[in-house]
Amino acid sequence: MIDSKIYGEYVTAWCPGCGNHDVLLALKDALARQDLEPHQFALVSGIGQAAKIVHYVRGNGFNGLHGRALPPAQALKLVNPELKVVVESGDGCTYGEGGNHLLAAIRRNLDITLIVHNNQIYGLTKGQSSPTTMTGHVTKNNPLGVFDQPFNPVAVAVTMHASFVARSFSGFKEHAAATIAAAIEHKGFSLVDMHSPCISFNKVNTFAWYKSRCKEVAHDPANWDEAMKAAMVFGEEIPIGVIYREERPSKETLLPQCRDGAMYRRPVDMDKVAAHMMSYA
Amino acid sequence: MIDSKIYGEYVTAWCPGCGNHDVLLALKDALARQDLEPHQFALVSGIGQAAKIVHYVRGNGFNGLHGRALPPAQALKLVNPELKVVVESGDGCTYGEGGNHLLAAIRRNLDITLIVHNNQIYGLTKGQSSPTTMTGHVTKNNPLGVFDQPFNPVAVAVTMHASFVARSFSGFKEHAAATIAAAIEHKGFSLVDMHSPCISFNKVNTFAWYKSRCKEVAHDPANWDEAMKAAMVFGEEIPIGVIYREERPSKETLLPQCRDGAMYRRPVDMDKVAAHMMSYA
Amino acid sequence: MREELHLILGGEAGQGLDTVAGLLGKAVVRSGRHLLTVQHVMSRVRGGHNNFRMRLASRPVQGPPDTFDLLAAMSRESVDLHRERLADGAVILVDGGWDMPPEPGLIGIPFAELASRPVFRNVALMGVLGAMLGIGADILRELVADNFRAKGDQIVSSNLDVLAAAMKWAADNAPSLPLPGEGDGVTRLAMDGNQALVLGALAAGVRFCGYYPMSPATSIAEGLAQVAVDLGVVVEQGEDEIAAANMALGASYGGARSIVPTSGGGFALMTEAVSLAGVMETPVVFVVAQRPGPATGLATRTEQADLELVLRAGHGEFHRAILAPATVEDCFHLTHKAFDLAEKFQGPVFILSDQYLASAVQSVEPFDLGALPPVAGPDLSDADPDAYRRYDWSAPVSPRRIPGHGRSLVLADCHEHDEKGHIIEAADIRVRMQDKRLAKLDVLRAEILPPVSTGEDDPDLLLVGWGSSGEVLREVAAVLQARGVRAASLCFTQVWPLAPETFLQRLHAAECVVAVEGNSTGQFARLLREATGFHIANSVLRYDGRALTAGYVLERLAPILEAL
Amino acid sequence: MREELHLILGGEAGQGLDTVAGLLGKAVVRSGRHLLTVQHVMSRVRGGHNNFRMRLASRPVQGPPDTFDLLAAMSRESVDLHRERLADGAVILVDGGWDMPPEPGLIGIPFAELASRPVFRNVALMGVLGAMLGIGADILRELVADNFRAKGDQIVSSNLDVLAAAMKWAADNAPSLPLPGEGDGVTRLAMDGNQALVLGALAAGVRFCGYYPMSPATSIAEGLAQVAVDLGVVVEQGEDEIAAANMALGASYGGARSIVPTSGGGFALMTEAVSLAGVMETPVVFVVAQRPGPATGLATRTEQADLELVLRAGHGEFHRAILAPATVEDCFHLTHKAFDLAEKFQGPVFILSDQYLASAVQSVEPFDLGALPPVAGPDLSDADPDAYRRYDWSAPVSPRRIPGHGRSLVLADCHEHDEKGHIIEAADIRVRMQDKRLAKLDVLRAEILPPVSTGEDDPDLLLVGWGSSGEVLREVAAVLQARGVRAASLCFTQVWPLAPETFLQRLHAAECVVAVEGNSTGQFARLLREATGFHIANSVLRYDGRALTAGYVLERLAPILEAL
Ligand SMILES: Cc1ncc(C[n+]2csc(CCOP(=O)(O)OP(=O)(O)O)c2C)c(N)n1
Ligand SMILES: Cc1ncc(C[n+]2csc(CCOP(=O)(O)OP(=O)(O)O)c2C)c(N)n1
Ligand code: SF4
Ligand code: SF4
Ligand SMILES: [Mg+2]
Ligand SMILES: [Mg+2]
Repeated sequence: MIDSKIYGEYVTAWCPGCGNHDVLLALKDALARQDLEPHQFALVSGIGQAAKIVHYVRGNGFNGLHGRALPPAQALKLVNPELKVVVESGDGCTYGEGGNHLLAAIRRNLDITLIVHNNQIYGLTKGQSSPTTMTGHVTKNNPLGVFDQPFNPVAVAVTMHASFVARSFSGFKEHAAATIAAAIEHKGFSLVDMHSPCISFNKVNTFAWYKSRCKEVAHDPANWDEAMKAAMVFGEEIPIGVIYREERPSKETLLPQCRDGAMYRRPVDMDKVAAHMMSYA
Repeated sequence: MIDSKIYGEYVTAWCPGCGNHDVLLALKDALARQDLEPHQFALVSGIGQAAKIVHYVRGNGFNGLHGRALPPAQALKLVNPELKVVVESGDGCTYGEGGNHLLAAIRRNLDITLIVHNNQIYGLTKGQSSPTTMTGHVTKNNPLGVFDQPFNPVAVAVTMHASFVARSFSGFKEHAAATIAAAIEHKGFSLVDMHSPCISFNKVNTFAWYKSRCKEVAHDPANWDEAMKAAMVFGEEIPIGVIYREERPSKETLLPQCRDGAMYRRPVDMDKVAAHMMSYA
Repeated sequence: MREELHLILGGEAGQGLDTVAGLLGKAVVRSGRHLLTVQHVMSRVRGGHNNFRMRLASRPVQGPPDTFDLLAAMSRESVDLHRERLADGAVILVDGGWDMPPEPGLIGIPFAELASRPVFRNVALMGVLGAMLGIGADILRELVADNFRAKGDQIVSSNLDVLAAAMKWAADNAPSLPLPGEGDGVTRLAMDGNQALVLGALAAGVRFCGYYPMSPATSIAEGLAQVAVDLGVVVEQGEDEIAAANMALGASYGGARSIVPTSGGGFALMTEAVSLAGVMETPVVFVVAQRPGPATGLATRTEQADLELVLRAGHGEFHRAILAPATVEDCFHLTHKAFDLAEKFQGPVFILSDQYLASAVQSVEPFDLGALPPVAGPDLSDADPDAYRRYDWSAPVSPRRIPGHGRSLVLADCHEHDEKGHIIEAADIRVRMQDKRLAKLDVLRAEILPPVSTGEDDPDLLLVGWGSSGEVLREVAAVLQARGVRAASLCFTQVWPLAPETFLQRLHAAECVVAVEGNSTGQFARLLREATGFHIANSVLRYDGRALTAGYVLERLAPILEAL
Repeated sequence: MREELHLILGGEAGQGLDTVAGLLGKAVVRSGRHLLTVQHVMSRVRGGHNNFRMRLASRPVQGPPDTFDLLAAMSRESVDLHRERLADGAVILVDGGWDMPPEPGLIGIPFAELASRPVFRNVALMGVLGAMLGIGADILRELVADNFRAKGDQIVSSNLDVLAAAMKWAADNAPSLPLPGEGDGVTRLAMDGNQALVLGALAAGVRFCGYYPMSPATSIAEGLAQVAVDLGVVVEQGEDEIAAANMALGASYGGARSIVPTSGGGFALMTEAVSLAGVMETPVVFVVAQRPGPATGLATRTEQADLELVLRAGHGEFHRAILAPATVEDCFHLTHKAFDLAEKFQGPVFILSDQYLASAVQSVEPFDLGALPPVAGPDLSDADPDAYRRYDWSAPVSPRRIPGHGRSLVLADCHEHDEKGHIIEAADIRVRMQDKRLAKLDVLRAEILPPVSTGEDDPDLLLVGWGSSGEVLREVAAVLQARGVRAASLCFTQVWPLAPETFLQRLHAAECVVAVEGNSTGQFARLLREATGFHIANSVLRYDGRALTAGYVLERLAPILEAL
């Protein structure tokens, strides 16, 4: 196992006590467990507090637009299947602005890992409700409390037969690191819904709130029915761990043109271009 | 029951034999069963063959952008809860470009009805794969067949506790009309995933293909577990009918400012504006 | 006695400086003085370095201040960061507990004594500053009490105790820096641009706000959300900006006056919806509160670089109006006007603001709500419903009826369409419908706001600006005039469409014209050339994320002035 | 003998007219003649009315034809719709089974006899036309056989039988309309603009295509998809256009040359991603195949109204290049060049095409692939990896390394950032980084394509156009010259940035300048004024969804010519 110091130490812009610090540690730990050197992976993120993580890990990085972390990450994997690609962003970024990309990414099933720092709030913009904010939660933009039903990403992912679905809590450091490591190790699209408290703007879903609720699941993650049952639970109890896992080939292994490694190294085959051209004669 | 002739007869731009003709008939039938006069409802759509339906029904209509039927429809309902709002569009429009809006609309739960003409293909643009195109289906843009897993909108909607979820088939005219009528009657967000064959570009999911597979469900739609079971089935058998139903207040009934009817009639209360202004003194 | 006093409060995010600046500003205004507070904050919630710059005066103030008479530093970093901005003899307030070499003007506040817990520090600072400025104790007490009321009597009284102790300490130990002037007893409001904009929207009868949070526009939606029930507004957070904009169009179709506040990156996503508003002929007001790009850029800073984006957003061709407020008052009035314009010509109207103006708190007199012009509304008749045609082309603007109001059927369409709103492909109908839409320009033309000018008609130096740079230009022109330069200013609060007949002569009559803009390429000057052919060869541009100030402009004008 | 022959084939969608036009076009080209086929189709799959207009000639052809020597009508409506476009003595082919009064030139094809089933009708029509044109039977047979090969021998032989019978019938019953000229034996290709564009991309080494279907751009992605495995391209359909554009940036970050084909409405959704390409300094080629807006507009028609959108898309300020092909050949060459430019200056390059050009089939000589200039690539060194800085500002363009290639770490960022790519908020770094990005304009300037001109340097009439209007302008100028008018043309295939030194003098030297554009407001003329101050007062605009033709332009020039 690599020493996780290799991933650097950066001054962060996060609040002291923010769950993101723990997720960062867990990520570095997981990368180290996977023996990934900084040049062997790329971290891709969107915008939000969580998304700043790209700036706090020595490695390749692509810090893209709010909500748009998954599309570049998937394309990157397609054009260079040799690179480990890890996507990391917030609940607003991933389940709000980026909701459509999540659905598509699950369906595409590329071998990438998505870690969502789910603090059930928009942190960077100072406390608006996110898709995972609970009904009744009073926020600056919802003075009467949120009316909409919260989004359960784990349940939707299991329903869609995402190939790896896990839930974790940043406060359980070993759990968080192990879960991320398992997700990275898994071949196929893996989602880690990582609850990570925002101490500044979410006074409901606090560290203590999660801590008292999160309980490791016991079922076989290959069992879809059991997985679905656990996935639907979120509230007084929050099942954590690998909820669902399904082994199947990831898309970049199925596409013939992706089998020769990184595309940027491939020279233009002018004879084939010429042959294609002459098909119009 | 109103005579459905009131909704007019228009020359359509659809191919003869297209399932959309049947959906149109079913819609008119359902509107008539609900005794809705043309000025009492608004049809809202996006872009695609299905979406043209707005032009073939006498009534209020809003034909918006590809993928963007749900946002204007929801806002329309919020600012005028007295109007019946029916949204209609294709699978590409609703589950592809508009996927994020579907998730949000389910969570918002306004009293509107969404009818998706699901032909499992992009019809208007001539045959590209849609999110519901089955794996392996060879299309113009997927010469090796589709690799991605198809989206199961019914299952995702049930998972998210959408308040009314149904599946139907345009070829079963009475079923289609009755299902749409039930959806419109239901108070809350209702989704009808209406399979409607594209005879020009989908040679896999044909009229006969659906006909031999679609079977009415028998379970109690209030039972979530049963509903989920039925929702997950799609292939050799296709359960149709009301898959899931849950009674709960729709958002526009919960928002105090929506309780006084249409907003456009509301005069500006300058005294209150003045009071707000003076709070800055 | 001095006419102005400039304060700068610096420290970390999360220390509550925003509260101090806000309450102190209110106190200043309640003391009958004029105020401008400018916010400089980082994109973070704790730590880093933020500062608030306050200009207090006995007469209306203009742009942001350049030098300061007092620095209140809540973090050590702050002292070094702002030292160079201090005027001679300035006071520097620091934490008495810091180990700092003494220097003239440096005063240590004994926070450890005055504030038993760190949360009390900001009230302690407020007490010290209030006392130094000579603000009445009753004013300060009331503000503090109001601020903490929701947290309970216990908290209120502890804070009042801190306030009293701090004021007492300051009276005994800190120099006096009395507020300029006497206080004129006039009731004024202390509000920022976004608050004024919200007020303008409310006065115009806004009924729907579709948004997705994005600085510096978020506070518009949040401001509306706070009064939504009371004033009858639906404020709906979209799942994304695309939803927000398309929602607004649906709401407007339903007859509700609709607003969409966002910033450049969010607005970029609304581009397609802008085009929809154009072809559907649906009124909608977009607010684009600019911040520096490209992409995420500097999220909490200011810039004026989205003019061209806003002007050209949307595929295909259709008209729009773009209003660019220069002051907090403009934010109120132009927003009110935007709703009227949008309905009158049935299309998208834009308010182009920026982070500086959105968050700049200014003292303004209460608006005369009774004197506001009426705001146009849809056609609420239902005459001859069967004959109703949404896109009746007998005039450029067709009667806009509302679905569900009467028996008229309203079909709004995104394709090229006929008068009824049905899809067509015929060349002649297309041309006629496009001509009809283009002819609506006349409606906009009839209401163009001419630029605001100061100075002589044939100045040696004419400063041209738009939007929030307006106040600075006026101030610079005044300073130069005082120095004997024949300087003048021309500030556009409507940047599209333009009415060259209202300003072209002034451009030609000036010896030297300089464009002053908060961007790096001179977008407005380019637009002026396109619209008039007039080429402004000189410019002063700022694009470091900070607001233009008189000092910044004057410094860069120096070589131009020398060459005059 | 005539130099040109113009055919129009009209009928319903779904009748296979596109196949007839395609195969016949190929046959014409294989017969050594020149070809231009223009597609006019409705936004529907069956029914309605479509038509294909073919210009066949013994020398290279220019814009679309205005009048026709033959109409083949597969639906009755077609006869009435196109009658007014027919030249004197034109032949009208109809279904012999229709009950129509006889008239000179009207010939009924006995489809009921020749085509036992409706599906055979298009091959029957092809046989009739082929015979009338005097095209060799072997050419026709081979094309038909190739076309149906995939459907099996049975189908091939039935179709060949139909073909033979139809040719025989025509030889006996239809007039001869021989192809112009002799046939020069030169091998040419029959391809449309999108096919040429795909070829240009392949020749440049495209490796990734992100798209979401939208007419008229879809065939670019579909064309790439067909050869994707063979030529090593990942062609990924996005869930929406936002995904498509952001994917392309991710792929480009990964070192893959990336293309994003779309149309105006789809492109509108990519606006934010364009800005991301700007700040990330990531090469990417966007193709915007224009169609009439606003919004959905006329989905299958043509227009040139998205120039300003493409030029200003994206918040904040950064540079871009916009290439606007005038011909099918340009589609090839400019696409190839676009990839080179994008990499050289590290940012977004646009190809602004339109429905007319995208689907216009032209005869072109095979491109000399060996003679193509090299296409710039990323920095594939890995020297001193620890010192590597993605945004090294020692020069405007920094070395772009690829993640995973060696040990250099590559950080691409959407905020304002330092040389390493890390977020910053400091004013000085911001300014320096923005200056660095703006300085990249020089890289683009060094490669600007000057406009293509015809005619004298000081003409009485100078026609100015851009993109697909180019060929028409050249044709109009030639027609006028033949009439004795001192006419000239100036056609821009690069519309941004502009190099006034390459054309401004021509504008000034002309007696009268007329802008010819396929839009309703004269966007390019406006842009020219902004960039040069030169005001083009006259214009010929077309915005009915149909392509500009020489006839259309000449008609509207008449009053201007009279005033000359
Ligand atoms: C297109 C766009 N819309 C909105 C924003 C403003 N914005 C930045 S971060 C954010 C929300 C962040 O919430 P989340 O993703 O949950 O991350 P957190 O800060 O909570 O970690 C928003 C709305 C943006 N940068 N871009
Ligand atoms: C923003 C945007 N992207 C793409 C298109 C092109 N487009 C029109 S319809 C369509 C797909 C339609 O498929 P679906 O929604 O399934 O409807 P169907 O035609 O099958 O009924 C697409 C991609 C568009 N009009 N707008
Ligand atoms: S605001 Fe919340 S999410 Fe952001 S850094 Fe602070 S605690 Fe963390
Ligand atoms: S193409 Fe398909 S969906 Fe469209 S009208 Fe024809 S059959 Fe219906
Ligand atoms: Mg969050
Ligand atoms: Mg479909």
